[in-house]
Amino acid sequence: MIPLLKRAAVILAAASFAGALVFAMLDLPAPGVHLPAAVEANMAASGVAHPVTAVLLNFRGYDTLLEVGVLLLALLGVLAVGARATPPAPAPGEPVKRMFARLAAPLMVLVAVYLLWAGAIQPGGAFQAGAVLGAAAVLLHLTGILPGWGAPGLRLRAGLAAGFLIFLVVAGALLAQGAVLAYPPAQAGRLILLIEAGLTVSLGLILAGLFLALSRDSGDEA
Amino acid sequence: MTDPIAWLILLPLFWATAAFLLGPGRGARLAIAALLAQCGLALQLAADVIDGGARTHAVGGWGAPLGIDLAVGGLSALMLVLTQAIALPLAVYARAYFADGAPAVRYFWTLTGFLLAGLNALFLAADLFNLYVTLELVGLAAVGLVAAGGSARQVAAALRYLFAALVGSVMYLLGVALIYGAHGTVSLQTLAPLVDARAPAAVWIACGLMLAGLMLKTAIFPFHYWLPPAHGGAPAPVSALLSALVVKASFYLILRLSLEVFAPLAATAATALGLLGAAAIAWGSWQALRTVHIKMLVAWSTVAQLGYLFLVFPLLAPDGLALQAGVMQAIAHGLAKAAMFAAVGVLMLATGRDTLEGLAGVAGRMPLTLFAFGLAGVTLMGLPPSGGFLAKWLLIEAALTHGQWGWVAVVIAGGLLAAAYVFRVLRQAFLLAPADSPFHPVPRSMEWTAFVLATASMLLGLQGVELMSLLAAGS
Amino acid sequence: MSGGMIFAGAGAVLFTMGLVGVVLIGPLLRRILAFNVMGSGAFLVLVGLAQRDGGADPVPQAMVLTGIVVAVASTALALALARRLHRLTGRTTLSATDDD
Amino acid sequence: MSTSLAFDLLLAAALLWSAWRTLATPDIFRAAILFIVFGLLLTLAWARLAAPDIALAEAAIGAGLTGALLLDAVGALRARRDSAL
Repeated sequence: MIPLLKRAAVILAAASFAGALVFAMLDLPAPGVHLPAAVEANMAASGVAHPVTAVLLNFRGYDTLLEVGVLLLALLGVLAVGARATPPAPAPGEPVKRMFARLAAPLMVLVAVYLLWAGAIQPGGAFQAGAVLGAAAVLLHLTGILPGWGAPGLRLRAGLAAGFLIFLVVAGALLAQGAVLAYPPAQAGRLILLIEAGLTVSLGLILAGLFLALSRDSGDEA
Repeated sequence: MTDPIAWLILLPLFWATAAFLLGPGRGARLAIAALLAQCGLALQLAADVIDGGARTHAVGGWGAPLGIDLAVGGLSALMLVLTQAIALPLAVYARAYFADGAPAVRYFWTLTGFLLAGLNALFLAADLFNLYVTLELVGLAAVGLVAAGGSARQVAAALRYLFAALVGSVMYLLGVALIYGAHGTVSLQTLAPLVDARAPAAVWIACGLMLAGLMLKTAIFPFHYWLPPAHGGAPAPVSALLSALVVKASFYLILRLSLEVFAPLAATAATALGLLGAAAIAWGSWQALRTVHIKMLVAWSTVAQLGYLFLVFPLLAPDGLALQAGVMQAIAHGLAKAAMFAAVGVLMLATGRDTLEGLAGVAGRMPLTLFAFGLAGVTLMGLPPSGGFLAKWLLIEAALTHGQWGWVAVVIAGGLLAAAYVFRVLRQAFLLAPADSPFHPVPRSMEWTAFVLATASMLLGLQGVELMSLLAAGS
Repeated sequence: MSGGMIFAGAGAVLFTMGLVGVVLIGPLLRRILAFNVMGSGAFLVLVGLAQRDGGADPVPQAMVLTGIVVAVASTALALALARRLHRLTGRTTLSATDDD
Repeated sequence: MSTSLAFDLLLAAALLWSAWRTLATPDIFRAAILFIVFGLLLTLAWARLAAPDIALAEAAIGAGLTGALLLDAVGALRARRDSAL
């Protein structure tokens, strides 16, 4: 009886909250500030031709800098929680799947490079490219070609941190000329491409790492 | 060129990354050196604010609302000084604490660097969405630090903490989404003149969601459930960082948002927040009186002391008394609680036990550490000349000015309860130890850092005027 | 009624569903799912509401890209902790007893 | 009502339905699969909202990586439980 009552109360509360939210949104007048116009007006000085990339890496690039920090932090947390120093040997996958993975992985790297390059003028960019790289690594891992992770060595750590570090160095260096991440318009495009290239590699490694560091204990009974 | 606003964020990010590159467990000396520099930067910034008032730094050179601004005023400058001033001694402490290479140290320095960068970025942020990212930075770093010990209890505490932090963030984010929908901007500076008491319903809901999310992160009663296991179960330096600084960050945000942007709406919730504060004082103190674990006692004391911060809201007025009281309480409690967790960590290492019972005899063996604990306790009780005394005095003065007598009773009762749980520890420490009880020597640097932090919380009351003039400078 | 508004409304309902789930559901993997649903709801409101009059707005779109990355980072950390807890204790929920 | 609006309504309903099933299904493996379906529907929604960047990220990260992480976790928990029996 009580659980039924509780359930009814929860459903009622949730429905009224969601309902109030929807009505409040329908009731909103048009906002006073119109940022898309400001984005449009400053596109020429942003160094890229795609508005979302301009917001992500120029107008609100500082958010993105901190966000890459969050991603690195999550990997640190995952590594800190794991206890094992050496990963288990990869389980051999089926030959057909391995063949598929060996063919698909280089293709995925090509797609990543394309997405990175395309991001300046159309949808795409470091995050999507990094995600594709990460997916390629996961695929190689699932087919038993790439081993899981233990504690990462120096070279891997450098790869993981490189994107963030490049971003940080650019931010700090530009501070000397006025403000954090204030690109000179003439060099904005090149600097953004440099940051994005670093991010693609590091994001790919981090996203892959989230999976590879986590999955190392799958099915083990140590 | 060397704007301290920017370097207070970039520098900890640099050393956090460098500590990661150096490898597991490394980076202690780097962190301490960098923290020294950060202390200098924070002090320089405070001096700038006293001389020149509040100012902003336009990241990317665009300026709000298109770009993101960083802003510093009296309140944020104070919080920045407090953060670096607590983090530096705790880093010295942690270096000795983790000298044996416990598993928790593997990622301690890099996680701490990210945590401090997140805190500094949060105090300097002036953009609702940017604040969301800094909240995540702080939250994930704190959870990682709690979990790094790796025991089942710590992992469970970290998970509980993570869910609270994540749900709090998403509630906050939905609030931001509604604000952007209503006003088309997330810059605090642009928003401030747009929000008034005739705000549409969506803005009210947004306010409620952001407030609820931040309360969950501040662990104010009844959202305190995650705090005691997380703060009580983590290694001592981590508990100290979390209790002294991390919960203050979300409180700071509630205070700042209700002062700067949502002032026309904030008054409606003020009394309710004050009542929750009173309930937190009662419940946290009661649990601190009951627990048998010394670290849980200190953690529950944090639940109670956070209550004082929320007593500020019903008393906020143009005279600024309540604001001063709240800031003073945040600073005094930060220093005192860092000292207390540091002292308890020393006592636990020395006796090898985590219960109050195990403390028998430490008065004779570790007088300095016990003295530090006692001094910090005096601040929590609110006896003169401590910072806690000044905070409570200002709070009582504010309550009397507005004729709200009820809050005076709460403040005095809270002080008595704090005395009761602090004396539980002191009385036990002065008992004679069983002859066969083991005792491990502890590095002196750990004892001294606890003592320095406790002394600072004690002498803070004498510097009240200077601190309050800084608070007034930017606002 | 525009497409943006429809998805903003759906987002509001998803957020509520996820919130109820996170609070009421015990098993950790499900709570993580509920958190993700909640987050997706907030993202939909952010973009949908901003674009309720049609016309793309790159600012909230960039914010959601940031949010998606933060969400996957949080999810990975939560899964790591949940798996660790399971390996140490065999439990798939948080019990009330590990508090003190 | 135009067809595009009808499609949006249908898609929103599908989103809500898949989210509901994800949270209500008793079997955790099925719940993870349903979550991936939810992510793919969300990808469509982003495309409808003229946000191809988010659609790409949602497909790769939201549905893809998160889904893989979830399935892997379900597998690990099951394997451990089975071997403990």
